[in-house]
Amino acid sequence: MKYISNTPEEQKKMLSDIGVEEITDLFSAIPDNIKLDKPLELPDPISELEMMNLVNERASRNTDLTEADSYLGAGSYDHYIPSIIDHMVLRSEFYTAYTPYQAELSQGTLQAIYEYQSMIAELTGMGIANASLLDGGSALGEAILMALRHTRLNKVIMPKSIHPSYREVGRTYGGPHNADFQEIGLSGSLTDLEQLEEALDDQTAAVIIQYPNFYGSVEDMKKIAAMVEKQKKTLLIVAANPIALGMLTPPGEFGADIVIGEGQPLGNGVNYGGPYLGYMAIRDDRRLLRQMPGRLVGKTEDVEGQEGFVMTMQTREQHIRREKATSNICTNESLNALMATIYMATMGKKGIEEVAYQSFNKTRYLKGRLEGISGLEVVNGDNHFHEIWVKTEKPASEIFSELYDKCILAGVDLSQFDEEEGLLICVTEKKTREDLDKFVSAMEVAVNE
Amino acid sequence: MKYISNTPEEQKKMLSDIGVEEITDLFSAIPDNIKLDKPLELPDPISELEMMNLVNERASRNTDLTEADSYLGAGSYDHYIPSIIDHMVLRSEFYTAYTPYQAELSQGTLQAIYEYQSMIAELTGMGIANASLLDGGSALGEAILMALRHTRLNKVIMPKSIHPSYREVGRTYGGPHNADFQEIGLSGSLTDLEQLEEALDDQTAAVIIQYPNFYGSVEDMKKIAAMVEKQKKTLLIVAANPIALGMLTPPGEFGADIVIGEGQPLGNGVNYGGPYLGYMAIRDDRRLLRQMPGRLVGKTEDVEGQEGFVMTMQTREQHIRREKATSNICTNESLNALMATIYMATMGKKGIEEVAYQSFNKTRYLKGRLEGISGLEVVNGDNHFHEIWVKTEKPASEIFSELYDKCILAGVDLSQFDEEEGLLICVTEKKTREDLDKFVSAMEVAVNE
Amino acid sequence: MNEPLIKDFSTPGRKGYSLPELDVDRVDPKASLPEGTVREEAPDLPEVSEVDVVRHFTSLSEMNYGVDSGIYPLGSCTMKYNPKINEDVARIPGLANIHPFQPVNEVQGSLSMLYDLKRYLAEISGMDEITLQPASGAHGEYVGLMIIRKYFETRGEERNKVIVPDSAHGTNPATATMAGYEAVEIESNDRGMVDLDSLKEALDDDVAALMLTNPNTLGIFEKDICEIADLVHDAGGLLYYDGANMNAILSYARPGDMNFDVMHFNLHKTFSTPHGGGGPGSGPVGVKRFLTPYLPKPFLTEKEGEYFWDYDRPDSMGRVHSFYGNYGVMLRAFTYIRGHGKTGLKEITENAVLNANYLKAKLKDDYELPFSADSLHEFVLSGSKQKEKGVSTLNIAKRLLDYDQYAPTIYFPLIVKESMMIEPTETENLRSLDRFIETLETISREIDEDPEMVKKAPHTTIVRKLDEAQAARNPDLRW
Amino acid sequence: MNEPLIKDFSTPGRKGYSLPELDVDRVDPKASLPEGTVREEAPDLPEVSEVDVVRHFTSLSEMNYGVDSGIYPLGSCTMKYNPKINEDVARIPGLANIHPFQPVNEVQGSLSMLYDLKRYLAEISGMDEITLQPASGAHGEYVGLMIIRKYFETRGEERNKVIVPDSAHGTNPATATMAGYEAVEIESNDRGMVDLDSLKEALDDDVAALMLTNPNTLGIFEKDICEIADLVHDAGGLLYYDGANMNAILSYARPGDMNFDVMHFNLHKTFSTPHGGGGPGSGPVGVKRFLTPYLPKPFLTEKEGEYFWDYDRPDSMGRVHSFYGNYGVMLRAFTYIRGHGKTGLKEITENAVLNANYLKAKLKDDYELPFSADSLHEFVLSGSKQKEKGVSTLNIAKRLLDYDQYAPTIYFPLIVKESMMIEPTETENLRSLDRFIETLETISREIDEDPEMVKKAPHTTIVRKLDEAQAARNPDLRW
Repeated sequence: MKYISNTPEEQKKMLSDIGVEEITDLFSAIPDNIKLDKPLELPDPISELEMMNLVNERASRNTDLTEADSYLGAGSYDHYIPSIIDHMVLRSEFYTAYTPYQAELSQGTLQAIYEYQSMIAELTGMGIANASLLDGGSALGEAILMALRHTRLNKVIMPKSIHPSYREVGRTYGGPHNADFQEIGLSGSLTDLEQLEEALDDQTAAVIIQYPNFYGSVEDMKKIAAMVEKQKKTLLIVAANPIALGMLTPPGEFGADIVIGEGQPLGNGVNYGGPYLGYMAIRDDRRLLRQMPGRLVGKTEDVEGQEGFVMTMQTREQHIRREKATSNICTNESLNALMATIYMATMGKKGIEEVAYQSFNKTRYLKGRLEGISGLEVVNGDNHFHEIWVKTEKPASEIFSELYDKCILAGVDLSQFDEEEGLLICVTEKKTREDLDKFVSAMEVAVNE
Repeated sequence: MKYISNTPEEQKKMLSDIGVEEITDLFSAIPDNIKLDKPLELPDPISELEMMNLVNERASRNTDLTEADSYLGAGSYDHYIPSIIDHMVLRSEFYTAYTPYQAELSQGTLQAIYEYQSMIAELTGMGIANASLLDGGSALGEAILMALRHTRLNKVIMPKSIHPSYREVGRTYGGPHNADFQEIGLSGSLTDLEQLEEALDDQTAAVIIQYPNFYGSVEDMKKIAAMVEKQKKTLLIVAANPIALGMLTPPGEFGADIVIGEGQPLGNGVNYGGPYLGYMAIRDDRRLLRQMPGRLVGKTEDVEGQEGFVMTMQTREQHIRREKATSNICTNESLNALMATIYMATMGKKGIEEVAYQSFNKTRYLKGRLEGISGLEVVNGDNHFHEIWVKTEKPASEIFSELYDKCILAGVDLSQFDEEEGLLICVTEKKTREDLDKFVSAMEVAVNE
Repeated sequence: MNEPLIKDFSTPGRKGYSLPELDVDRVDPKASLPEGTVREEAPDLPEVSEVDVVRHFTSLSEMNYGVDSGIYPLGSCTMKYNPKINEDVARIPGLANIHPFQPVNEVQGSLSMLYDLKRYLAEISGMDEITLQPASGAHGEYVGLMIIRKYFETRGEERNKVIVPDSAHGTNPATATMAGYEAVEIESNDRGMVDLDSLKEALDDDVAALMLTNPNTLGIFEKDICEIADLVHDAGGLLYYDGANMNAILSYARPGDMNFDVMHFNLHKTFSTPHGGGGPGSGPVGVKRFLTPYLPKPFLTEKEGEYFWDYDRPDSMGRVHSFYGNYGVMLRAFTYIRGHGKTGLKEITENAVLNANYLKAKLKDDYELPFSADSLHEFVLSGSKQKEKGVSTLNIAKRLLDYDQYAPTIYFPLIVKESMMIEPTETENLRSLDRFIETLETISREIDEDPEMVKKAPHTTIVRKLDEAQAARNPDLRW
Repeated sequence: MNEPLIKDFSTPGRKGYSLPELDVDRVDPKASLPEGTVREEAPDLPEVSEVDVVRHFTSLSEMNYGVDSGIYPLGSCTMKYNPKINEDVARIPGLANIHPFQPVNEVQGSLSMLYDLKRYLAEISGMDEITLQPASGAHGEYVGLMIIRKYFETRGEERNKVIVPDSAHGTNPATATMAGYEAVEIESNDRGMVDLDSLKEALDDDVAALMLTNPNTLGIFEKDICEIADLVHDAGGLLYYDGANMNAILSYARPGDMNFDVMHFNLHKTFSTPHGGGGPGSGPVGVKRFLTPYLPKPFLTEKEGEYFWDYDRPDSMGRVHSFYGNYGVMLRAFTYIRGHGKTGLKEITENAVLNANYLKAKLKDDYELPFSADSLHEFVLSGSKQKEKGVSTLNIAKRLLDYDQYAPTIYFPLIVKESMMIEPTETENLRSLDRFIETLETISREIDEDPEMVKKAPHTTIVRKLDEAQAARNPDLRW
């Protein structure tokens, strides 16, 4: 494989126009003592045909989700992705473009981002959304830094009901800025609100709530929001699953200051965890906006008064503000945001509601049937969106492996996070009642065997 | 699945603008006695998600060529297809366009066809190529009709060395026009030239030669051309494999009058036999050109003198000439021709030569190794391009099924055509020496078991 | 902004391809092939890089207009939206990557889909049996007439004529000729329908068939179809249905119920498989039971849940394709029909007819409506009023392009002067219909105000009006 | 020719989605969820059809310019051709359709590719260990500095400063801040390289690291790199390599051999994964052996041919991504590197450098070349001469768009006035380079002849110059 146009004759001509003899002459600025004097130890080049054989062989070593019935979720969700998304994303004007520095030749990307911002703002009930961040975890990290800067406080309340990986990322980001993280324990599958109330004080920069939380349950947002509101400076950061917002009240209505989350469920594949996109939305507040990381696209006019779109508020950003920027973020996840945009447009008002309700109802059906199995407990009770936390007497790992023998990926084994035990089981609209019944039968056998 | 925009409210508005009450009122012109009074007996509609599950289940009932090592050819060839072809063809401006009636909005299709015509003409050594026909077989049918019209004679010499299906199509097309088909037998894997010479006379409208022929051998084109040349009126029709023309002398150099063939090997997948494309090229002869079926694209100028492309010589065609047209062909295989165009452009001069030589040399390697197996005869000897005709004492069907157990599709069982026995084995550049060695080992066991 | 020809990017030695190294001996073919059959010099194809190819064809695509670009109101062409999922289905490796000579037991999945498609088409049309072999509409017509030919041949009847109305597509008469028939044209009456008297006059025992589209190319349903059928059948002829306009009647009427004996479908029209800039299409043929023996071979059959190709068809009209027809197109049509199912097809037709009637209602003031009869999925206007002001239908069509919309079919059907045949299809939305109306109204106004400007259209396209006469006079058909 | 917003196509009740019927009971979530958490009204997303969506985004795409449209000479961005096969590989269901929480034994194929990619990157860079977790270049920088932070923390050293040359990308100082460091800028010397005296002055025992790009943003190789490295190391600091310009040195020089301790790669630059209009990227980080313990977790490891994620990394700097980073991007980079192999990478660099030097040789007469030192894959011109005639570099950039070519990076690096940073990459062909040269020469002439026209550029783009000041003053960030 090779994508170079220059032929030897052309190279010769160009070298002569430059005024050197050999291509290697162009590298004379590199001191000899560091110039590489041997070929790289890499395999020999191969052709497209050989490449396809090679990667297909690698793929065959995987078990993919078409080969197993998957109930895995925990931050990466297998929703149906309308066919048109990939067709649109494969338009090379989109995927082979750079960050839209020259707005006049980049109106497609810019308008799509503007639409993305608008729909994310609508979905979350917030005033302003940015053009995307790297993923859900790093979006939480950025939100924490934003809260620290905005409040000039450093206590961050981060309950254990938040995705363990997100908490890790949050701690990494907050670390160099002396964030003081306070973890709040669980009460059943929910955040222990008494503990939360106790921890919350006027030194608190932010309270972070996952919505629905890591264990699949929906926190009592009204109560939490009321607590946070008592502290004037404290920001309420909500990490929301955007699909759940097809059914759940948008965080904006509870007075959230910053809403972030993983945009993957919006039309992006599971893809072994990436590329995904972090989204971030904030209250319509100029002071908060100035602290916001990431690109923003705004609508404006050209010299003839025609509408157009540009990147804006760039004085917040690293390439202008350098060390005083709100973040070092530069590349974000534009193409993934485009996929989310097309998803939101395609599903629309009714579609996103339907996906949410189907996911919820199918989860409810499974929950109901699982509860009939003795030796199995659904910790969530009826408070869930599309994930439930199931505890069994047998270790989850054994159950997982018994169901795997039946080509079922039974859920995420929680023991890997060293905090709780059990399986986190996710059900989306893709499951049929037949799938769920099979799952229940297999689970019955596995639990009681 | 549904692709209708009108909402019930919009329908109401439109009906009122039209001046009727109900949609069904628009169908009042259909007499009641033939108006369908019950729903069609079709399955219920399904969603995209269900559709993908359904078709994937169907696909799983097939054995595809990624699951078996295929040596099948006989008119459908499994060459490597550069990745870029499908990317370009998925540009919806190409694939969702109609026949370029409005040239000014169709310059992309038109220019691509002009390039296709140019490259087909170059490859075949002919003066003029058309914009494509339906497939190889029907291209032969059209060529026969063309020869009948052009010569006003009706004897057509169609040796048995031509693909049996092509001969069937040829007979179908010629039938209503009193074509008198004379089949010429084989001498080894070649056309019996003595028989041919005998049959050829001044009543002969055309001699058809497949190049390489159905059994994989290359006919003595010089000798045949010399014979045909003796008959003033007789046209030489060559059915050439376009990939073979990367190595073989173009038919134009032997004085062919019409060259037709299956364009599939040029960047089109095997696709269970279609859609493929027929190609047709002729001598640069105005009289012949007037008899040519199918679309033609020509270069011209716009009112400002800028170059552009249009469909041309349309007075030959059905929409203008109606019953006096050269053919009824309307839709051809534009998108497949586009794929062939991109293939020819990507492979280029050296690439098409390399594909041809690799196919040839790998076939030669296999042939050499197979000849070492006792009880097996390669009828072609050393005269082959990328197919060889292998005879064994055991019926080919048994050999095929024994190799199929080893995931090898050993070749086309010739007995299905009721003329000859044996296997027609095809080797393209996609095979590795290792594949071929495995094939030989499996064959050794199968032949001698 | 012209894009150069791909050969203009060529430089000796540049490579766009990628192939493995040859891993066997390289021998000289001259040693073993007949003298003179090995070429001395590789064919002079362009030598360009992959980047060159990608940019070139990307650029060409941008010089094209497809259904995804906007309205495509070509009458009788049924340019509806092509669902993307159909493309995905046709590309599933397990469906696409199978060889036509694989034994049937290895391809049961695909055969089941083709068989289902046949059953669907039979139910939709009211015909009894289907062949999927024809690769286009015209190919289907040809197969249909050849079936009729074989039928009469088998019965020992010599019939040499095929009747075609003057409003028919050009393919009808051309097909008749190709199938060895003499095409006899009959006139339409003043309501745009088959004139029964002309038909009666033309009918005799030399007539093999009448070819008819219903609704016809004016979008008008031939109300007298039952009488027409009786007349033809009484004269011993058969009735051929041209399926180009099937989008008008799905779930509302069936050619089989109208007593047609043979018909073809255009999968690339009614069932939304992409036209591809002029193909591939697919033109299955349906017949009544008594014609089954004459269908092309091989014939797809099912026995005890196993599908296979039946070659033992002694009365078959023969074969018209190297393999089984345009399989990839069939997969798309299968997906389309199966996805829409029982209820969806009816909605298609209803909205196609609604959209066409809406356009007609809005446009008939500015442009002459030559036939006032109720029409279904398409209708024909005449530019005669505008022609009187010196602006032809061709000019109007070209002016539409300036507004970034495709033009209707023009100068067809031949029975209407300055005709514009308009078929919006069901997938256009109201916004797009209104824009089309508004544009045609604007053009009508422009013709009053500045006819010269309209006559010089198009103005904003990548090339302006092209000289077709020159192209035909001095054909430049290759570089 | 403006494309409306997608919401402008919305009509209540219109549907673009397709979902199965719910096949279980539908219950009211309000009965079981906390009060007020179930929304009363569905989010007000657009209600449009699939056709609307497809046409809208097709139309938006046509308002964009990508590498497949032509030259994209953004300096430091390495906008090279993105091979289509990389897209195919990343979409193979067996590779794409795997879940991050599948046990490692089910995803050995993918892990083997990631592991191979790590080995390739280590070999290419001369570093010892690699993490693939960072999702972009800036993310990689951040991880790099956090590794350094953790390293010093573990050693009990307090160092609070990071030195950054004034020619560095904005991400460098911003990253330093984000990682809790104070960014200290040092000046370049008159040859465009790090000024050793300034460096010496800035170095003290509070310095944790020096961040450097080599070749730097002027395309100039820092010849004194070994001395620089010694100075920093002698002061107890570490050396960070910004990999943005790796395309200049593949197979010619390695950061590891230059004594850098930590570095990041931009897979979306050097290894041609598509930028996607601003991401996704991927920014793997390489370190010397002694820094391995501080790499992010989980850490991809191999034991006896089995690949797994090691979470037991007590000294790790932590985690910066919810999962393992931008896996899909890694697949593309794997394909690119593996396909090019041993010899291909060298040709990439050679031709990238050749193309850049060719442009420089041709353009330096018309435009000022502020630094004459040898440059590699990119170079910086100044529009100062033109500025004297009243035409700014911004105007020149906009005028380029009128010729359907993208503009270079402008006003960066900051140390050059009216700078234009030009990087053609190896995939441009001579024709395209010559066209770019010719266009810049034409613009230079236009500036002499009609500066006002150039100042008003662009003229032919879909929108003309946009008012950025207004956008920032009155932010309109959503509909």
